[in-house]
Amino acid sequence: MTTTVKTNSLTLVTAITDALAVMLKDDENVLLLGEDIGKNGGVFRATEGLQAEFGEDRVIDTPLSEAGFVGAAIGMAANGLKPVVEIQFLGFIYPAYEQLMTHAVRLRSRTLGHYSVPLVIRAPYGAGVRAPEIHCDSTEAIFTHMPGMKVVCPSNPYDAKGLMIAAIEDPDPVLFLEPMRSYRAVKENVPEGKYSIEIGKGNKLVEGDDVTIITWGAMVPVVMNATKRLRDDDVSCDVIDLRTLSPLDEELIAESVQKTGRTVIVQEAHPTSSVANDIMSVINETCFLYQKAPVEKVSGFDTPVPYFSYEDFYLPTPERVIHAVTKVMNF
Amino acid sequence: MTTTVKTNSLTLVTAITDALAVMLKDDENVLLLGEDIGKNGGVFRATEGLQAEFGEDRVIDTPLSEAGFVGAAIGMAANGLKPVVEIQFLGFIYPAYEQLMTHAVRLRSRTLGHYSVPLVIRAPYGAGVRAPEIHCDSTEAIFTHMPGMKVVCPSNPYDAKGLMIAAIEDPDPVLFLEPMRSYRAVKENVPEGKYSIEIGKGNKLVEGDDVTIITWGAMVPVVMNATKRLRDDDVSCDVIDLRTLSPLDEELIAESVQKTGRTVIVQEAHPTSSVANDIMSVINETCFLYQKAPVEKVSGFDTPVPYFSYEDFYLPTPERVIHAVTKVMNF
Amino acid sequence: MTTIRMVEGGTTMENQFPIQQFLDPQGNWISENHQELLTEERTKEFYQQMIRIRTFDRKAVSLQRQGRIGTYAAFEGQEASQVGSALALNKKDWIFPTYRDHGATMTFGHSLRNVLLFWNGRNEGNIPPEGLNIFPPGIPIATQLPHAVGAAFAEKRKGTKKAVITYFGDGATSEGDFHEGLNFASVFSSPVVFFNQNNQYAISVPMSKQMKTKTIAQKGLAYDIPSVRIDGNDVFSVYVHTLEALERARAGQGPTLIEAVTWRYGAHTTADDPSKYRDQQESTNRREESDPLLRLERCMKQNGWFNEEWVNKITNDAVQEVEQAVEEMEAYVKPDPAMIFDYVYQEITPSLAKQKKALLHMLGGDEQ
Amino acid sequence: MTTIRMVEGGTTMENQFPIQQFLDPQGNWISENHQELLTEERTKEFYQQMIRIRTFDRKAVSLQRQGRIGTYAAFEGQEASQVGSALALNKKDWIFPTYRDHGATMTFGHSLRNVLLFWNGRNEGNIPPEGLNIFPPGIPIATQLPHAVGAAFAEKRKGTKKAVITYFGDGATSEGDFHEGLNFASVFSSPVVFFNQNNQYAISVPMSKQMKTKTIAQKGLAYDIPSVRIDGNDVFSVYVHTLEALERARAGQGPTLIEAVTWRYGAHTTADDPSKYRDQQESTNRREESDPLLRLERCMKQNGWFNEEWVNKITNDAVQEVEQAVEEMEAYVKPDPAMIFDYVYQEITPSLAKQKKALLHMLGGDEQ
Ligand SMILES: Cc1ncc(C[n+]2csc(CCOP(=O)(O)OP(=O)(O)O)c2C)c(N)n1
Ligand SMILES: Cc1ncc(C[n+]2csc(CCOP(=O)(O)OP(=O)(O)O)c2C)c(N)n1
Ligand SMILES: [Mg+2]
Ligand SMILES: [Mg+2]
Repeated sequence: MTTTVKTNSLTLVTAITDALAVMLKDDENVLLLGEDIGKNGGVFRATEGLQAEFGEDRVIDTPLSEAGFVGAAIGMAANGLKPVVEIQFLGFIYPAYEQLMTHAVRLRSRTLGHYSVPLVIRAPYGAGVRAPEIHCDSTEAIFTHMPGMKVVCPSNPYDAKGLMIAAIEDPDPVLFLEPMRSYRAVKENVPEGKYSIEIGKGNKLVEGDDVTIITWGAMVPVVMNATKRLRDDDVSCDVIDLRTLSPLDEELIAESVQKTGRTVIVQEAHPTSSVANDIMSVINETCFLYQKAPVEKVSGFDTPVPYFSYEDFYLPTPERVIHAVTKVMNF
Repeated sequence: MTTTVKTNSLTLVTAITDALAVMLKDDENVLLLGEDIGKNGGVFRATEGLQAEFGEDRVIDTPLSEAGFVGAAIGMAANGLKPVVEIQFLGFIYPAYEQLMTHAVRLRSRTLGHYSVPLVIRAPYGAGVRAPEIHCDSTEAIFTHMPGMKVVCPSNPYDAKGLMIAAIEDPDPVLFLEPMRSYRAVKENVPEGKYSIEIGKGNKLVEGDDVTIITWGAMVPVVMNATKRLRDDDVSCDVIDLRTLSPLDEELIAESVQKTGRTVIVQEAHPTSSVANDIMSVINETCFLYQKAPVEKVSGFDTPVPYFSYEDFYLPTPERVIHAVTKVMNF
Repeated sequence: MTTIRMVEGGTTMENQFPIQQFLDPQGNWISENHQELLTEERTKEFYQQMIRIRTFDRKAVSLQRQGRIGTYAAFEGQEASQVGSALALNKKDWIFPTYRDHGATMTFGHSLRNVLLFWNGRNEGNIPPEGLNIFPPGIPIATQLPHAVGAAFAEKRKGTKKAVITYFGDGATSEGDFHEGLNFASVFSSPVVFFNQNNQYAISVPMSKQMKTKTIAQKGLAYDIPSVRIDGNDVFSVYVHTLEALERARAGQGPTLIEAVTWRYGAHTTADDPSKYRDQQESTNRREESDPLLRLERCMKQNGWFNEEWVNKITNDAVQEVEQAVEEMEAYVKPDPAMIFDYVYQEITPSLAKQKKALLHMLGGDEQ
Repeated sequence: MTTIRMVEGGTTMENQFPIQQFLDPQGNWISENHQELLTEERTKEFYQQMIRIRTFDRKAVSLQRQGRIGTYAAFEGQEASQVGSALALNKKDWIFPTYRDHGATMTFGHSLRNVLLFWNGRNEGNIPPEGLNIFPPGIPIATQLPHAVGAAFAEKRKGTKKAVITYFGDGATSEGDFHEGLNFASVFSSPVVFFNQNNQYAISVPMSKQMKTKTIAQKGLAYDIPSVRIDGNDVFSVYVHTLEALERARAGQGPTLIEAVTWRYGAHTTADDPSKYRDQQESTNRREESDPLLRLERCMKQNGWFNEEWVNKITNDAVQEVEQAVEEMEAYVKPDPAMIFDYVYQEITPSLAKQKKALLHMLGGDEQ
């Protein structure tokens, strides 16, 4: 017997809206909180129409106070609700850093599981859309350094919906990073209704033998572009979309690097104390005898994300990826 | 002609008091801000006697608001003062994370140097003194991931004074981490008056050929203990006290690892997205062809720093260091 | 230039928020209201609870001195604030305390053993007795206020009549979380009571350096939150005003801010030396003048309810109960290293499992 | 149970903080105070500045539409608040603006070209003209308040008579930094003016969802900070009250909170669509009713000071000046990649130098 699943053609951002709608229907304890998410539907329209459909007590505009409403959401989560909080841009999450660092991620261990915090924090992030300063940060690493937090980042509409549903169903706090640059980059057919993608599992986008390229989020299209051009030079790349930054899919990374012996990591963040270095640590531990060349990092720089007239200099480009791959190939 | 420098026998914490006194005398624009630093002399007595000596307008008790007084200190620094702010424990700096991340470290680049923030943030940190929860965090990495910030951490009285004076004279924001556990661990003769230790330079504590051990702060004595015991087994260790966590002394690291080919990194922090991984990245880049074994990390865990009855399980021990050294030696 | 009138709070606020007192320090009932509350039974109930928690508090201080628990925060002097407010709660309500409010949580029903475990560096101590909603003590100042507001928001949404109380000090009012918590509660009219114990010091920092205002109650005006300033050493005033605030909450009238003016007689914590920043003679004087227990004794004597034997009995009962708790705390199973890994996530991650395995192996290797 | 009186701010606050107005929407002087200020010269100075910045504002919106600058935040409707307050400053004072306050900074003397550069993603635009103390616009809401307080603290410490003004919106009052900034300023009596432009929306969130209170001025009561609520579209009221607040600051009397009630006629930014959350007809009506420029025109007409030619002349001057600035902005040297590395620290670090070298090499490699 075959079942046909209806699909809709969605962008990454509309796939998120779809996931939120599915979960608002599915569980009456799910509620959305944030600035301008109600009537306005969010500054990126991620919650478009949801307040109209589910009401003002499910989709709630909060006062302009990230620490306050994240802290309140922690209390809600500990008391039976499942808040999904929108931070308007990741660069504005910092006032809530304490509530996340000292409470959201610790309440379970502080009480040996008596209380827990099933909380999702959504945040658009990254540069490349000519946004004003601070709106473009990609500081994933200050959250992967939070024991108790999970950090996910989809690169396409299908993953976005599946990961969002998994995040809302997760019993622990999840930071859900949304690459602004990819919000409307492509449309694809996304299944209707509920499905989820396991948090902690990466995705092999391309199979290849010469070099492993590890990336996620908005850097995926940059890497895919480079990969195509490299194929013409007969360099075959094994491309991994991590999808989850914490916990890392160490198996997938090790298996690939043990095969290729060469690695290029592509990320937008500042290189120091970044997720790229976590990946290197996994490779150091699992692939020492397989490595044919040092790992190459293609990354943003240890500078603030520059004002948008300079951001193209900051962001990794296919050229920089190709340059790095060539370097590991010719080592 | 020889000059004899008078010295005083000081602990790490009294060496800091001495440095603060020297700089308060040296520059009338230096002032101290924080909770309980006045009459009370700080909860660790780091500012003992300074308000009495320099007055209430130089050593200032602030309201209990980390974001507020760090933000105010940024305004003071941009307007000609040199504030040295005490955060009572590093675990209480999180409310000020935004002010540091979006302002202290960015004002210079935002204004191409027209405004700058010569600010020192002092914070006792680390576990091992049976303190209550949150008081024991060692989240250095969320600051090394801040472009524009410098992060230093002394392991002994002499370095503490020299680095503090360098930090106060630095034209940019410096996070000065003070390992609580080492505050009164040893006394040493420290020169009177003004001297400084260059920020960004590590210190070779022991010369050896077999294995490089890289550490800092409160982990230095743990490593020294292990090193002595290893010497009896004829393992000769090259021990580096980093002293500065950002920017890293890449030359010193590379030169040592190129010599030994084996590395053990010892830190108290959570391993994921930590400074240890930054060191691995330096080794990957500079020592690929020299490495005889994978780098070993002896670290805290990816768990919240546990309540103090559990903290001994969390903290690296000489045994764990020896175990790691043996592992790299026998690889 | 002639001055434009600018409305100024300032001096008028102490008059706008007079300290509400029912029982004066001599133990006389000085209010026309609630005379009916002044019964032998209730007075003795208050007194017994205060004896009980003071007994615990003093024992804990000496345990710390003997190195049998870690750093400890004593509440002596604040018993009326903690007992009066906790006894006003329903058993299904929520408490969000700080490190100094276990007098309230123990009155509410927390396990004395668990409170001692907490102070001995055991997170097991954060688990409340079956059916009681007691959050672990907020260590970072003021951070528990938004949690309380969120929990209250959730109760309102579920349509229950449960209310929430959160405790915090004078110093806590300077934190952003105080402001954001009160604003959120007022906007959503959440059923929460903000119970401030103004003991007039934040460690060494006196109220005069913490804020320019002479009252904390007036800070409610910034949010249109009804506020009241009360004598925090008058257990009747604390009880009545907390009851009323809770009724407002249950009736859907939203949050209330209570400023209970009190004093801690001892050190901030056992790690603190108050003589560095204040003359402890003042504490001694205040003790004679307005100790909350003395006040009730005077009241009971005046009403002929005071009974030496009874006092000895309840004191001994308290000592027994506390000793029992100390024994249980010290007999408690020793720390298991696995615990630090097993509650980070509901399900341990692969890399955490590896870290756990490595540590357990090391410990095994070193110990056996 | 009989109710204990709890002092409630609530409804009384609108009466405690009546909106101070000198010039009514019809252009009539309705106050007994400061009549002397109503001179042809001053009126025309106010008007000319408002024409100037509105010309800039409208030009910037159209530049954004043409893709010649990035997202832009228009201030149209708030000109009286920005011009009146900025003209009250001394040249040596400090301004801490937000992204919507370049009307104030340009009035104060900021370079129009630099303001355009800022909106075109060039941090070069943050450099103020020689001798002017203008901080870069605060992007994270309310974060500039503590900076302003610290700068004011420094001026007081240096013993100067310089004062500081900081601008912020209604939404900003919900952030912890607002609370902590005001508390710090009141405790240290810092010479700072907290100038709130209450345009009644934070993007799509109306004041009623942002706070329960009907005024922002009342929030000063929480800190004993003198506060006043004024008509932000009445440039005279703005000017006089800001002057007085600045005088209080210079006289060592500490901070003042000014709530200037106003309205933005357009979108939050060029990326915003206000029709999603409010009926723009209301903006149209308000424009006719209380546009700050119209009000001055009416006033000038009533006093026989209005002069078509003069209006045309100053309008053309403004257009010239703005066009000139646009040309300079567009002729500005193109972005140099080295810049992103050269100002992170006073002295570049070795690893940053490596990163810089690698990028420049890549770009060289790709471009030539
Ligand atoms: C965010 C934060 N900063 C600093 C501290 C250190 N600290 C612990 S208690 C305390 C004083 C609190 O005073 P108050 O709020 O009046 O409560 P009290 O201790 O008087 O009961 C301080 C500064 C902390 N716990 N959290
Ligand atoms: C900390 C922070 N959170 C969110 C934002 C996104 N944001 C930009 S402007 C704005 C509304 C600000 O409203 P208000 O303070 O009233 O100023 P206005 O824009 O009306 O002038 C928001 C939420 C931000 N810039 N900073
Ligand atoms: Mg107190
Ligand atoms: Mg507004």
